[in-house]
Amino acid sequence: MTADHIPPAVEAILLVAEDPLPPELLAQLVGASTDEVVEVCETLAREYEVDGRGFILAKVAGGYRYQTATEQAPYVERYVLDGQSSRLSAAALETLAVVAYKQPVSRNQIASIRGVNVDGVMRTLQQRGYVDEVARDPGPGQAVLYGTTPSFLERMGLDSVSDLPPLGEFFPGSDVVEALERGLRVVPDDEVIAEAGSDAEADSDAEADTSAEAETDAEVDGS
Amino acid sequence: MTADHIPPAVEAILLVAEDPLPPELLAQLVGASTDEVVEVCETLAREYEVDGRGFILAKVAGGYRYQTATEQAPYVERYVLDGQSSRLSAAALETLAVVAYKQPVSRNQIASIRGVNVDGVMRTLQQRGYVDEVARDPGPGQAVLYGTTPSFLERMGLDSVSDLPPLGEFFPGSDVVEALERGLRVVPDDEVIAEAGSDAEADSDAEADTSAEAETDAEVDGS
Amino acid sequence: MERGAAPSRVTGMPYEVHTPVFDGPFDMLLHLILREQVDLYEINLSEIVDAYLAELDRMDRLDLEVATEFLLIAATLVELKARRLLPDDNEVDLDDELGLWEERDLLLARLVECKTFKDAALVLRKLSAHAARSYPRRVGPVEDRFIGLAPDLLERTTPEDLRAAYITATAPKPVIRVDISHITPIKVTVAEAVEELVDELPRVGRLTFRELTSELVDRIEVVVRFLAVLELFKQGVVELDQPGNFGEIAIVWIGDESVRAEAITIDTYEG
Repeated sequence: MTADHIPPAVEAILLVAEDPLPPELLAQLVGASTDEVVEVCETLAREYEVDGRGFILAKVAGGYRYQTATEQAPYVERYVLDGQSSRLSAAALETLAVVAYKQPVSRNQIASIRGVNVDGVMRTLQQRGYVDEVARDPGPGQAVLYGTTPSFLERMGLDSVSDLPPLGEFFPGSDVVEALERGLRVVPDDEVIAEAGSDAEADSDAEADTSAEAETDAEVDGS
Repeated sequence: MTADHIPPAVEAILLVAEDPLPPELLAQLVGASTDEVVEVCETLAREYEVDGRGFILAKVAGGYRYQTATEQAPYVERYVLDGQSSRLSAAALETLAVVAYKQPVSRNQIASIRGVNVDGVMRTLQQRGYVDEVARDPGPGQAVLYGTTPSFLERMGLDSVSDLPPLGEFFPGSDVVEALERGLRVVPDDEVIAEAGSDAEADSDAEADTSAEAETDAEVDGS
Repeated sequence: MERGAAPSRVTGMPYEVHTPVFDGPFDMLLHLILREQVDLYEINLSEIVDAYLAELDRMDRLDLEVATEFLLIAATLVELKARRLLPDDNEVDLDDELGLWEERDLLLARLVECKTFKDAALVLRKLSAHAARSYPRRVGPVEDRFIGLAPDLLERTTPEDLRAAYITATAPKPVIRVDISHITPIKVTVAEAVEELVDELPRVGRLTFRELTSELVDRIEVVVRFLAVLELFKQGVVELDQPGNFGEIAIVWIGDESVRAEAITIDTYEG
């Protein structure tokens, strides 16, 4: 049974907190067990939701904090001038995805997965506090290994990295793998060539086709 | 009769506000009359009290703001003393920075730079002994001018204000420029997104925080 | 501005008006194979090999391991392509053949892995877009009785933080974008401008840049026209004449009638 004094004490502390507060710290401050605090926070979060409050109690980066309800974003944005953090580019997001799923991971490993040099992106991500050095590779070279930070979790609205959907979900379907396989075929099979031929014909009324073909020809000639 | 959307909108805005918000401003933000907003705030305050919340909606200095309930003071003190929160809020730090670099400067000048009312934050900074009144504007109105204190310099490990890092070499980061540009753009969003593709690689500490971005995000989300 | 974006002039397929920005060679290869459904035979390899070399160039310090790997990928691609183009000949060394298959499978596996993370990144984008709509309270204690309590609030603040905060505070605040694209569609791509020019210039023969842009309201449109003109100049179908600095630029068509817009190769202009 939870003591009555705990919920309002938790509410008051969370109101003045600037970062997500881990339940362990809250428990210590209000003199309760971590389990009790977790229960209290969950009950409070539910109450706010049922009451249709404009704020929510969110669990982010391993702690609880007050946030505005997403539906109120239009109103909040009228007031907040600079609450938004700047957009993450596709390159940054892909790099973050690799770090998040593969951590701890070295820069070289990331580069080789992405097929592109990642020094610049990693520097920016580190400056923004989304990734950080977490360890050293024990092997030769002692490469720096990177992982994601609590700021990353906050940015993604996640409680922990394990809340990310499993990577397996993103494994490309057989159609994609097949297309790639076909794209990298070593031996030209007649079928592929025949197909390509008819495609080109079918497309020829589509705009801007001719030049492309001309260039392909030139290129074939040249090689 | 008050529209249903107003209470949660008011709650959300008040949650992120650093300073007490006058009902007139709230009314403007949520699209209601001042009377309606006052009524909503009073109803909310009553609800929190009846529910025995750890926070209250207080009327302070002509505006509304969330505060902790007096009975919870011992817990809040424990948290504050704990040192976990011993950091200036982003808003306070920005205000302090403006005072430091622009001194002597009036409260109105600071407010117009920051785009928000700074009374509450200035009071905090003054109470902490980081800024103080240093002069009076000789012009009409004789506004109070503020500057940083010797104790501020000491804490920052600076001999004098002239030892602050120079701003001279500052050019807006490419993400700032880009955000501005995006604010003016009329191109289809695919392109905006593709373009944003590399901004994370451009180094910039200044996060370009914009509501325009929030819009783009929403669009990305929706697509 | 756009570092590392591979040139997106891509042959073997109709050029696209909305050219995607590629984040490196894998990205480009994936795009080509998946979205265009082409095979290596049709891909202009020099683009991709160039992109790899550009990546090597970008490396702050030459990282041997990564560099070697990039070269290996490029070499595998060249080898694969060469094999596709040359008539099958019986003198192929079986070991070489097996090696190539192996390299190819490796490359395939890596493309699949790359694609996996690309899709995972989309989820991150969604998550962060959603999270961005919920603003955290970061106000701290506001009551007078708590303000004095906390230990030194500047303890963890450096002069550099202060400078950064000043810059943030004084940075121009972007205005909320009003999307009016549905009212006044503005052509902003260089490719479209080239198309218009190729359509119009042969008829007119000679035109000043001022005349060309006189109806344009948007500065970006003027810039786009200018880039299009430069493009045509590079292709040798127009001559430019400017009597002096800031003088009127005259554009003279010197191409023949058979020149078609699609044949003009457009480099990508970013930003």
